Amino acid sequence: MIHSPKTRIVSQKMIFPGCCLLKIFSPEISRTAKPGQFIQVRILPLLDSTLRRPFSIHRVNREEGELSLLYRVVGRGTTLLSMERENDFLDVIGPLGKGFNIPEGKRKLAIAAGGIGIAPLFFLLEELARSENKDYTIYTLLGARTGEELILVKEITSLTESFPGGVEIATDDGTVGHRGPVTELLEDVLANRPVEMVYACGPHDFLRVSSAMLEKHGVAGQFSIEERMACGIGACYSCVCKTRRENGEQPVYKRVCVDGPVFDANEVVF
Amino acid sequence: MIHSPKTRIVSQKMIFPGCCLLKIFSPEISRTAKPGQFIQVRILPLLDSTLRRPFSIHRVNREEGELSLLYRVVGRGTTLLSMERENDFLDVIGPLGKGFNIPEGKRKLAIAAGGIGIAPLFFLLEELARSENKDYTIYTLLGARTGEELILVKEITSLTESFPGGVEIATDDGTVGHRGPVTELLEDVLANRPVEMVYACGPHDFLRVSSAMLEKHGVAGQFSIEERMACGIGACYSCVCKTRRENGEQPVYKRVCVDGPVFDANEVVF
Amino acid sequence: MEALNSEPNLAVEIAGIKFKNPVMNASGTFGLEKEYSIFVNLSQLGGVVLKSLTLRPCPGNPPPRIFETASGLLNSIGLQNPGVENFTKFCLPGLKELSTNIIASIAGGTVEEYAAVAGKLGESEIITALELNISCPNVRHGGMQFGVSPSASAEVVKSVKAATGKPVIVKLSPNVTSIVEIAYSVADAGADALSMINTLTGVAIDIYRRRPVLGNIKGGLSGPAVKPVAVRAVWEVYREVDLPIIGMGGITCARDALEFIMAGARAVAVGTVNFINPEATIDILEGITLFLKENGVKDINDLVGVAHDTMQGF
Amino acid sequence: MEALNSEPNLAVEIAGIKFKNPVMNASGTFGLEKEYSIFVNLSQLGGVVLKSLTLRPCPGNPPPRIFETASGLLNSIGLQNPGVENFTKFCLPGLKELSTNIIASIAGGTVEEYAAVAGKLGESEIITALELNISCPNVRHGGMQFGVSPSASAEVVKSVKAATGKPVIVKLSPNVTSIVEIAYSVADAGADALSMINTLTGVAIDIYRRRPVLGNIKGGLSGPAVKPVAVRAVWEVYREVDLPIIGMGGITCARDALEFIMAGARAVAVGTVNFINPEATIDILEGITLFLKENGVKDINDLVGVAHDTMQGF
Ligand SMILES: Cc1cc2nc3c(=O)[nH]c(=O)nc-3n(C[C@H](O)[C@H](O)[C@H](O)COP(=O)(O)OP(=O)(O)OC[C@H]3O[C@@H](n4cnc5c(N)ncnc54)[C@H](O)[C@@H]3O)c2cc1C
Ligand SMILES: Cc1cc2nc3c(=O)[nH]c(=O)nc-3n(C[C@H](O)[C@H](O)[C@H](O)COP(=O)(O)OP(=O)(O)OC[C@H]3O[C@@H](n4cnc5c(N)ncnc54)[C@H](O)[C@@H]3O)c2cc1C
Ligand SMILES: Cc1cc2nc3c(=O)[nH]c(=O)nc-3n(C[C@H](O)[C@H](O)[C@H](O)COP(=O)(O)O)c2cc1C
Ligand SMILES: Cc1cc2nc3c(=O)[nH]c(=O)nc-3n(C[C@H](O)[C@H](O)[C@H](O)COP(=O)(O)O)c2cc1C
Ligand code: FES
Ligand code: FES
Repeated sequence: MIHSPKTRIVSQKMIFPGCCLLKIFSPEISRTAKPGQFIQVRILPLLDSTLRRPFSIHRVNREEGELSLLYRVVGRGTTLLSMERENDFLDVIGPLGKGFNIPEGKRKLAIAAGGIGIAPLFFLLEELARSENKDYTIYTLLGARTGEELILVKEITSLTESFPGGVEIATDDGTVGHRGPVTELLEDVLANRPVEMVYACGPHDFLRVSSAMLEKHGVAGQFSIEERMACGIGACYSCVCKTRRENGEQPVYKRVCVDGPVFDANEVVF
Repeated sequence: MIHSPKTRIVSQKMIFPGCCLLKIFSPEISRTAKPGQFIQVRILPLLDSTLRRPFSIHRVNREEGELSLLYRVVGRGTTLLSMERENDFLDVIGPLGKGFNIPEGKRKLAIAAGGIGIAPLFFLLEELARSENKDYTIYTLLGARTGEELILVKEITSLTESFPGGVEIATDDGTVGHRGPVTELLEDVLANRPVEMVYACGPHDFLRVSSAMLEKHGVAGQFSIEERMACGIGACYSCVCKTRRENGEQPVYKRVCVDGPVFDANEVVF
Repeated sequence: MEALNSEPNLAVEIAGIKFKNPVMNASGTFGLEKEYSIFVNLSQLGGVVLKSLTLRPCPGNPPPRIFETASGLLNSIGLQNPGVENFTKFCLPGLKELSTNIIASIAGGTVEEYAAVAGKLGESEIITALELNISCPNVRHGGMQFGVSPSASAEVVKSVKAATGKPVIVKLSPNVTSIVEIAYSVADAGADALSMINTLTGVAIDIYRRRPVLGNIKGGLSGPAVKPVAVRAVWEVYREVDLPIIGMGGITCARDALEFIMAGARAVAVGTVNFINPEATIDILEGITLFLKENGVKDINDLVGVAHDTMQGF
Repeated sequence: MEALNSEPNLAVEIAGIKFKNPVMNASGTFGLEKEYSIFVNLSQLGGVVLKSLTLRPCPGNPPPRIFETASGLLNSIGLQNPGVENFTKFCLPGLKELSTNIIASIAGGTVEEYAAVAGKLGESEIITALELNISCPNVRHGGMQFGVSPSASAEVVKSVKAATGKPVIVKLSPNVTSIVEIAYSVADAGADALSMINTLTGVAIDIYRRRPVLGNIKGGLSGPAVKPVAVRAVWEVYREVDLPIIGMGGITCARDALEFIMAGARAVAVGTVNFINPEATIDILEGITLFLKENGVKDINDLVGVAHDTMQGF
């Protein structure tokens, strides 16, 4: 884990209104990062701001020492971040947190992304595609509000085409794929395919509904959770989410930044 | 008086390290501005800041509708201002305050500037040079810490060359002109020339010493005073300086922004 | 989307006075005359609040009187004003032409002084209500502010109520252990409405000169920095005391104003931000109107204190 | 310019403890272990202050627990911690290798709880001093904070002093009418030093969800926004109470730290800014050293309270 106050921006582009792809040069982070981990970015022009902003690592190019973030412009911090340009410098800390893991023996996977939730899952797909072992089945389910906001469908399709499974799409307005929430695709997959592990990231409600489905079908899952963060390294207890304990004891608040951001789906109390 | 949130920057250049000349396009302000008046500039990138910064109007080009500021980079606001570029926009209010006046019958003038204090006095010299009436004598005294920080000597020399008097220079380190404070030049002029009115602007101590000299020699003066400002229009009473009253009553605090920034030298209690 | 087309109601009633909308300026930031009319049509505001007045002319504090802090402003103006008589003679007549509520703010060093100023101002038809600035040093009690003592605050209110028939708004200080206790006390004493918050006491040091920055050493902190403290004050008092609240402290935009309203304020006052954006009051008024329309809210009163509704358990 | 070459003295003494320099972190921002040692060599600091500990494990408040405000941070962590026994077993041993003062912070809902935690921690050689976080709800008094009552604060101090021989630093809350009154009271009760300030209570409203942002409604405001209030607290207490002060509240750089020192603090603690610049403590230490050298100050102690010197009249 490093703090690097002068990380160079390799490129930044807005891939559709309100969604940016930012590539930075950080050999150290790209070398060690695992899918599901994140970095904490200081928003320098925010003079009156106190907090860094957390972003999942979206993809990694270890040869070039580069990594990318994929983010939505939702507020002040992301607006200012979207104005940074090639060769500007960013102050970043990372890689942080616990990422996804692929347990031994689990081979039939589903990847479910709600909107910008695809950011860390893309990195996971990249790693699966890069792995020696190719006997995975991967069902990839992508949700968006509308067709125009669908991101990276082509790349994902080519990343996953060597695996059985396939890519399915749901949009709220039905402009592309299934009309309705991506959870309906998930329900379908869980009901009709022999899925062993579901990786999911997306809005709170999406995860809540998905979690209930997994429980119903008795399928394991790993969810990437978001919470407001301060330190990002486990010191301040700002970023907690409520988690179950196995022996029926009271739930406890775990820190998303170090105990997550990836949690077992059945651990999180939504 | 106008509030113009989108005033275009025509040019900005650093004329020596830490001193900038900023030209803006504002026909309304340049048309009505008088020497000694100022504008209030909003420093936009200062998100965590509440106050505008006041700057004297340094020169005016009424034909082009332009006016210039001459300022020193001394803190956060001026640093950010110095980073603005041609065609950026500034939010300004002005012209504000009471400027210098040239009383009927006073013809023998001295202009004494300490450092950046030349900013408003230059505009006064411009107006004198532009005036129909040319029978002024003008002694111009310029002070700076060192020769490198002397500003506009050439322009001032040519502005004033049609008047009797002349330009004299003092630097603290003696690199150019008299070695010592510019007040020593003033003392000399007051003692040896028939000066009727002294216009001065500069650091607090410079004005304090000058004020005592004027009193000693019984010469009238008009001083441009600086104080921290909030509203800039007389509403908040933030910007006061202590002033004498004629009838021996208690001094009162007057507002620099509307009762000044130019005060009679003998009115200000230093 | 019918609501998008119909104009929402912005009028609120406080202490029996009708305000055409809930946006006014905060005392001390718009002067004693129509200074800000060069920027805003003052008659469009729900009310105009004057700078605090004292019985006799008040010289104010030595400069420097202001200092900028992170998202805040420290000020120690020290109530400089020409006194109530000069005000009545020279400033008041000019205010007559404004068609909005004119609220005069009263300050004093003794209970009697408050009452005397209130008595004088109470005679004017131009003034709709009086706001009591009780964050003034009580000269009979070693300079401790009236506003930090429940009993001294109540005394001021009682004496003012006895001196005038005008509605009385009491402006609370946040520099107290329990703002609710003070609010209760002035409510009992007859206050018709509450406004909050006045400034938080602060100090800044000039490390190069090794002395406090302000001529008066201590100043009052205002601006965005204090907003969470101000919203908290409104939140607490709204739950406990049955008087209308005018909320202020760090409001810069319509969203900020709506925070105060949802926390329980029936109107808001806008102070420090006027110095950076002199049209802030009008911008905020327009922003509130837009928010109501976009969210289908027909009446601003429906939002007053609405943030408490979901919080019954607390 | 001889002073430019000789190293100035940075060591200060507080409550009989020697601090190699006056810079430490503020409680709750560096955790209970060596979390920040990935960024700073903790042994270079004057002291490391731990997150507040309670007798039993404490679950903390529901999220969201933080919210960013203008130049500030609202937090309502709610003292989540594993309890003093788990701390002693699992965290304390790892702190042994640090060669600096370790200050444990104690919180509790009753006087007895404070004493019990102090008793347990007092046994450890690793801990140099105890800081009492008295901004905790007093469960026997309807949840009113200990720190806002002079008598309740004094009781906590007395019981802790009885339970341990370690030096006791009392951390004052700014949410009071008179911080000097509380300071007097805890000084009388035997406090060895004071630290100030803890957070200011604040609320923020999410206007789109029409409810408070924080799960716990109220939170504590920290960061640059509160600095003027914090410097004022140090200023006032320094003049009245004869105990060493550790100053904090909004420190982001050496200049800020020097403001506190000149206002009367003998040491400073750095909180919120660590989240944005994790090396802030070291940067501040270096900045102070530079300032001393550039200004020919041979001993940091010469600057403690120096801003009062020119202010005799006040
Ligand atoms: C581990 C982690 C990984 C994340 N990865 C990504 C990513 O890959 N791409 C992406 O677009 N976003 C991601 N986020 C969310 C991202 O951090 C927020 O969108 C961002 O901080 C908003 O900053 P802002 O200043 O623009 O918004 P603000 O003005 O602060 O707030 C705007 C909105 O964003 C929400 N928000 C603010 N901070 C957070 C936060 N820390 N977590 C969640 N929501 C927040 C607020 O509730 C509000 O609704 C991640 C969050 C976490 C915790
Ligand atoms: C009527 C008037 C006209 C002025 N004209 C000019 C001008 O033509 N050229 C020029 O360079 N400067 C001028 N000044 C001073 C200028 O306003 C300040 O230098 C500027 O505001 C500093 O802003 P900052 O954010 O960079 O400094 P800060 O970081 O705020 O402070 C840095 C230093 O500047 C001083 N300062 C801050 N604000 C003021 C202020 N309002 N007045 C005086 N000193 C201040 C502070 O005491 C401090 O020492 C004028 C001031 C006034 C009141
Ligand atoms: C320069 C200045 C002068 C003020 N003068 C007064 C005053 O005379 N009477 C008063 O009750 N409050 C006065 N206040 C306090 C404001 O009315 C308001 O309560 C406070 O500033 C918080 O609001 P804000 O953050 O929007 O400024 C003054 C504030 C400022 C900044
Ligand atoms: C996230 C967070 C957690 C805190 N936890 C504690 C705590 O456990 N005990 C305590 O005494 N103070 C706690 N504080 C208060 C700080 O120690 C400090 O007094 C306050 O934040 C002001 O300093 P700052 O502005 O530098 O942060 C906490 C502050 C923050 C921001
Ligand atoms: S952000 Fe500090 S513990 Fe997670
Ligand atoms: S700056 Fe407001 S009165 Fe001068």
